[in-house]
Amino acid sequence: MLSVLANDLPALQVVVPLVSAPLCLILARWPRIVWLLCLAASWTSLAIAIELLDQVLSGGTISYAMGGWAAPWGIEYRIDAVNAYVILIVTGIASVVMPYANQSVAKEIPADRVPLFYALLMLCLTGLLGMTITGDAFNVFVFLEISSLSMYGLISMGRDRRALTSAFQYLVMGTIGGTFILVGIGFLYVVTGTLNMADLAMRLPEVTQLRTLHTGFAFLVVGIGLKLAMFPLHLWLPNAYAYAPSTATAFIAATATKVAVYALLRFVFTVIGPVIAYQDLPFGEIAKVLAVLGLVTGSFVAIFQENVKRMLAYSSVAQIGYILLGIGLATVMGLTASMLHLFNHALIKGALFMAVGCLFYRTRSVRLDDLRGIGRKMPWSFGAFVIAGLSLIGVPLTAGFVSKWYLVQASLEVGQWPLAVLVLGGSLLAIIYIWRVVEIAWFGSPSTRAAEATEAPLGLLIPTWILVLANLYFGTHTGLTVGVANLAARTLAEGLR
Amino acid sequence: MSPASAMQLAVALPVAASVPIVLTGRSPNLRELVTLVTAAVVLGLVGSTVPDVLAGERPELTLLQLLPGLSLTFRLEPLGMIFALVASFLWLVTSIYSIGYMRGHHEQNQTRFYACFALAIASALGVAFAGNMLTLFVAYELLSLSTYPLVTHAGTDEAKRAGRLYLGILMGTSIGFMLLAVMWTWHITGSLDFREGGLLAGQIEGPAAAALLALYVFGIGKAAVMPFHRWLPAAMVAPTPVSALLHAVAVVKSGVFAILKICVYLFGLDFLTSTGASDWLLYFAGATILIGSLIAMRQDNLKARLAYSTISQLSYIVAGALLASSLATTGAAMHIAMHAFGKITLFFCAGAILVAAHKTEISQMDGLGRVMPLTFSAFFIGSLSIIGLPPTGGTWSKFYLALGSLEAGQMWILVTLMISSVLNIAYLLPIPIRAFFAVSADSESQAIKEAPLPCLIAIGASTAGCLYLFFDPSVVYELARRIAGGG
Amino acid sequence: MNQTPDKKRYLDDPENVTRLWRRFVLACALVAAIDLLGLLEVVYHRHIAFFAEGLPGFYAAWGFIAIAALIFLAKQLRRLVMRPEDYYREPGDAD
Amino acid sequence: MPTELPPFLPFLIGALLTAVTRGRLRSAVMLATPVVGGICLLGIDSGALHQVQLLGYTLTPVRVDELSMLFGYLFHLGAFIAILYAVHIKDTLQHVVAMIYAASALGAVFAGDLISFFLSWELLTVSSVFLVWARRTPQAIRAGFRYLILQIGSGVTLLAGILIHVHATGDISMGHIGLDTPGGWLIMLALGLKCGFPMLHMWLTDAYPESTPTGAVFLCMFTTKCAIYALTRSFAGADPLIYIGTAMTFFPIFFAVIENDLRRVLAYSMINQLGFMVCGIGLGTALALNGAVSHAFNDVLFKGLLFMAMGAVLTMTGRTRASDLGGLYKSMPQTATLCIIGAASISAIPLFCGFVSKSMIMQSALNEGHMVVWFFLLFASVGVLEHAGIKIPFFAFFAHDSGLRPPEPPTNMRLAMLIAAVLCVVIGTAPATTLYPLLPFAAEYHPYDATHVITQLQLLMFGGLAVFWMMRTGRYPTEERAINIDVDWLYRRILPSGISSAENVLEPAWSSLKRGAARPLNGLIALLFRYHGPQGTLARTWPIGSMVIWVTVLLAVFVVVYYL
Repeated sequence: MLSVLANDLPALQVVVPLVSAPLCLILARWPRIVWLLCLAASWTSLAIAIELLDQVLSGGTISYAMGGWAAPWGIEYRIDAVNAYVILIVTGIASVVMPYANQSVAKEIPADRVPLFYALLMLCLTGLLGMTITGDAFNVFVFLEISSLSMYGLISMGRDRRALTSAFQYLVMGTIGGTFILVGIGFLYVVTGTLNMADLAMRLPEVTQLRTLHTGFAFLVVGIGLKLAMFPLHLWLPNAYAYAPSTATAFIAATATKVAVYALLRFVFTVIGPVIAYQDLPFGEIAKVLAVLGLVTGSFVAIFQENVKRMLAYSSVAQIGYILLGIGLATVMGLTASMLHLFNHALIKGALFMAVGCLFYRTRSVRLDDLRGIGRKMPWSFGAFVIAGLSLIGVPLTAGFVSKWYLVQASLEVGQWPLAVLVLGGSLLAIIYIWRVVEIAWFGSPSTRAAEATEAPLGLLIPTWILVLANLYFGTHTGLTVGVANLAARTLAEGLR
Repeated sequence: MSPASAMQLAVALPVAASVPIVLTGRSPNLRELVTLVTAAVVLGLVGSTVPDVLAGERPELTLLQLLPGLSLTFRLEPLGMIFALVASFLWLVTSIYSIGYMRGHHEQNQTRFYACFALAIASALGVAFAGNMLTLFVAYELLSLSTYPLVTHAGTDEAKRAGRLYLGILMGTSIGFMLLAVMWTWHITGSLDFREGGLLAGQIEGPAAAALLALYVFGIGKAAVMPFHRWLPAAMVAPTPVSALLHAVAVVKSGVFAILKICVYLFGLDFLTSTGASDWLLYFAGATILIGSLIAMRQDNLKARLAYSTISQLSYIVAGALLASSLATTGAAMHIAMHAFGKITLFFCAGAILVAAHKTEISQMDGLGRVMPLTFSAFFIGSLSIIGLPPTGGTWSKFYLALGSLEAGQMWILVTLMISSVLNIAYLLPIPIRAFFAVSADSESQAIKEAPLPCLIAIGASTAGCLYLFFDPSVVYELARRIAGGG
Repeated sequence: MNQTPDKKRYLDDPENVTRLWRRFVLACALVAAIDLLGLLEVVYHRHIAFFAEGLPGFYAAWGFIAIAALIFLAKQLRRLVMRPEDYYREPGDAD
Repeated sequence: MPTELPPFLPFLIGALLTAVTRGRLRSAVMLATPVVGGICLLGIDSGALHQVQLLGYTLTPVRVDELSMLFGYLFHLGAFIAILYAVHIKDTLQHVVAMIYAASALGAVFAGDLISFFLSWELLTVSSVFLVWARRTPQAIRAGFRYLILQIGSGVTLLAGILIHVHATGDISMGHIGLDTPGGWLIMLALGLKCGFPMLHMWLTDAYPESTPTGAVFLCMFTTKCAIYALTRSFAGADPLIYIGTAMTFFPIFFAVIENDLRRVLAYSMINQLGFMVCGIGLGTALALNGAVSHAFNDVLFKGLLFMAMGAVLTMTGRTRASDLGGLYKSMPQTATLCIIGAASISAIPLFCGFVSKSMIMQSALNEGHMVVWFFLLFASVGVLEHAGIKIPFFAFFAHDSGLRPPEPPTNMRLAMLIAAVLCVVIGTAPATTLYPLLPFAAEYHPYDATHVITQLQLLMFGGLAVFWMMRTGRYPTEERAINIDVDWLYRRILPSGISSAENVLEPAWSSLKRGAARPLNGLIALLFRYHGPQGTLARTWPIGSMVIWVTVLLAVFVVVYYL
């Protein structure tokens, strides 16, 4: 049985969560079973992802013809080091968020909507995994829409009334993004007549209608940029993160933008090719400028935020700046840094949002004012926040340090030391906004909400701390992350040489 | 036990001990017993490695591979040996002192205090044992973080502000400058190992070397070279044992220790001399020595005065490192030990005065010497050591630093050191002398008694250390001599 | 110091002091006169290192003039350096 | 019994015992210390007795030769007298530091290398300052600090000099150094500060009069004599010393004439006497050097005696101002007599000890052809008579009757003074059998020939004549309750006012600088806040329309850039 399934792992990767989504609705009367089902699905996905990565590392790229139709006619699932790695991130986060979801969701979402929430979560996972795993450009759009639509739903379930408007904003913007992507893919199809990525990559160099191609690329970049919250297209993000339910925020923040970054990398490096993107077109320069702007702006805005979740959201904008910076550098080292930060930032933000979720679980607020003095009431939740915060700052022995290290090395390698200074400067700004919270939460005299709070339940703490410990683990044991990130970077950068 | 495993255990033990310290928090006696036993064992472990290091062994231990080609490594060499010895010995002494102080002063959160203290010492030992720049950096940052709760111990607004400044400057400089320098070094050489003769020697141009060295010197905020010194006086809001051990020994010394290590093992003394990369930085160190003393004179708060004195004294060591001569290095390394003993004595006394007489301002201490003769005698001897007068250990380190400045041809550093000695007298000695000889303004001082016994024991031990190091500086000297390749 | 009124001393009488003073002047004159004997190489041989020493009454004159000059100059010095006793005095100083 | 006991050790042990004993036992211990030490010293071997390996150097803490032996004897003798003089007081601190002080003086004169010498030198400072502080008046505390800082200034200068010397020559032995190197100059400067070179002398006249009555006796015996010893050993024959020494004999006498505090008069007198010795060292011949060291020897006795006499007056009356004293001979005849013996000795009256040593120096100046120097020395000699020979005993014990009738001081004080006085006379009358055999350099000298005695008598008697004549005719300056400013004015008056005016300038400058820096900084933060704060442009929630506009703008930018 298993050996049979083993050949269909790429398909199962998507199918397992996909199937579990409707099951959630079917089993809606037994919320506990729904949760267990999702838990099982996400853990299965993780197992599959690990197995796939293992196969890729040992056997090279896997090509899987969906439904038996060979590429370029059928839809091809194509797995190399890059997306195997991203899949691992997404499923890994999902597997940690899912146990967390149980109590958090029960508290934050009306009981009748819980199964729906899980269904949407599963769909979202499906979409993200599909986007990552597929080797077909149009398929990317399809899965993107699946994930986006489910995300709108997830966000709108937030208790805050602003969640609805946020979801609506995101809906509009996401749709524009999706449309742009579709338009971009359309342009590519026009000039090549194919939608299979590998095929596209082969045919593009022969393309003569460069204008069309360039315009298509512009649409693609802007479209994907919207999804990954590239500055100044990040405007939907803070509210969406801030008002979504804790579980949703943790999951989306740790995964959605990462997958979007993956899509960007895939289109830039594999489909369009770095020669066109970086040499014919100034993609690298634009990416660097936007990265720097995002880095600086995001950090400064985060410093002044009064809402912790919004603060972390703006911090995400800044962190995406780091990732984009590595891509903009267009060297193996830079890409390694970006890939690393993809992984590490997922760990960091996941842990931070989950820790904030723990605080929210007891205080029903994420306003700094209400969190005054909470540190002494909920030491474990708050401890998680502090350690994850240190990782965000980039303190050694945490995951954040590793990615910063590579990013600075990459900047120095190309002789752009101002960028190196900027990266470290970003860390300093991170100290400010993280420590602002620490000080208020630790030293402030407890607010009325904090005074009544007790430590969060283990059901929330354990998953949170798993991510926190992962931050420490991957900060000290970098063999896996750096190795795979480097491999992925080299895979992507083949065209660079 | 092999030196390598002794080293590992010496770091691991205080970390491990923080758990039973927290668990036994309900029973202060038990908690403090754990602290004392741990401190004694750690001292034993560190001490046991001295003969090996003197015999030329350099025990090495790789803890884990952090990045490809870059690991967390411990490597024990003479300089680290000095620092580790001083830190572990004074931890034991301070632990005894803390018992008297914390109880006598009825401090809150004592369990947190002892636990963080253990972690801080582990980090300091990590700094001492660091076998490469990354390990040093990691331990350095951990030290900043583990001492933050100690600095903000009181939890008042002032403590909060101090903590902000403390962490802001230390983390800010270390991430903004030092980390950049570390990465730059790695970029140039592909390694961060401390290497005899200097890792960077010959691999970097003169002006770039000067810039890199500046990043290191200013990046190491713990060395308190002006203008990055403000955190130190601010951190004086911490309870006195913290000020004593951390801001006379562990924290500040790990800063100057790091600068010494960088000068000796990253740049190499010969390389520094030949490029002149450190010359202009010497002016900062020299200015810090003098300005620190001048500001100290104007402080009426005893701990603030000691803090500025520390700033000034730290730059002795920084200057010793930057002079880049083997004699100056010897002097600088010796000064780590000598200043530690002297300054910790002074802080102990400051704490004893606070506990026994509830006085913090120097102007209120007239006549106190008659009711607290032991404390003020110790203060006097500690002051002599800071000034560098016989019969205290400070004499020797000042001697070698001065000799080193001649060897390096920087006569003005010699002059600076000499002027500073005189300034030291002007701001340190009036305290015990007025306490002994001036007439007290208020009459209530008759009711004051000496500080609690544990405090006095600790004060006695550190004072004895100051004196002992004058008559037998051989261990410190022999170790210090070996740093710059003296055998 | 409570003392019983003390007895009259020899020096308390100014006349005695004047008498002593006259005797002292006489003694001085006698000592100076020895120079004459020295000149005549009676009593002792006067060895001199340079000419001034050989002048009769040189040492006597030098002694007298030196002191007179010293005291005169010192009085002039007072104008320059003399200050009231509390010149350096700081608040809180006892007498 | 040959012994290798380091000469300073008995005193250190004595200090320890003094600290732990009380009462009669302590008195016995204290008095026994110099006796035991002296006996041990009598049998000590010559040469480098002890060598210690320290910090890569071979130190010779004890090196015995004739020069150090002379000072060794002297210090034991002086210490015994001073201890006897002080033994009645009940201040443990004073006793202990006095012992340590003597020990460090012995350490200095027996040190065979520069490092040991430096260590003793610093210890000398640290221990001696307590004898000032022990007076426990605010003035004494402050004077003690000024003393300490200048002495440490000497110490660090010495250290710098030693380091430069050692660095240049590689030789740490304590021998002839000379003025060929900058190190030599610095060392001489350091020694010069301790023996009161002009312009560096102010600590002496500042601190000694503020010290305790007994402390001054110790102080006048050791510190300056150590410096004389070191100059003799290391700078014999250095020309500048001749002129420095002459100046030292010359200028203090003017201050001494007008000074009101009698112990300060003695301090000025001390500089004057030291000047003779420094001059002798500068002359550098065997005779001159013998003169210098023997004068140092005698100075300990007669200056000690004078300080003891004034200390006795201070102890019994609580005052030392000439204007407050007078007529004390009526109730303190013994003290007055002993004081007069000291005054006679310092004035170099024949048959008193000053006569047999000072004239060696004068004679050497003549022999070496330094006529001008000789004239100045002669002038200064008469000056000594005026302020030390006449002024001290006259104003304290005679002059106008102050009405004070204090009793004689305690027996031990009188005994100590008596010993010193007897020694002054014995050495003065029989130098050839007492002092001269101890002298380290080979030179024959006979002070008692007729010319010398007669000329000296003429000189002194006519000097005295002038003094009494001026007193009788009202030309003598009156005793005024006033002080005289000296070089210390620079740092007691000019420096503080300079600092406070500098503060007045710098403080506002600094705070306006801070304000100036704070304004742009606050402005920057405000600017950041305006755009990045929660309600700032970059942070507030935008209407969807605006977001879409941004998307369009960015797309346009991309497309335009790609087209270019």
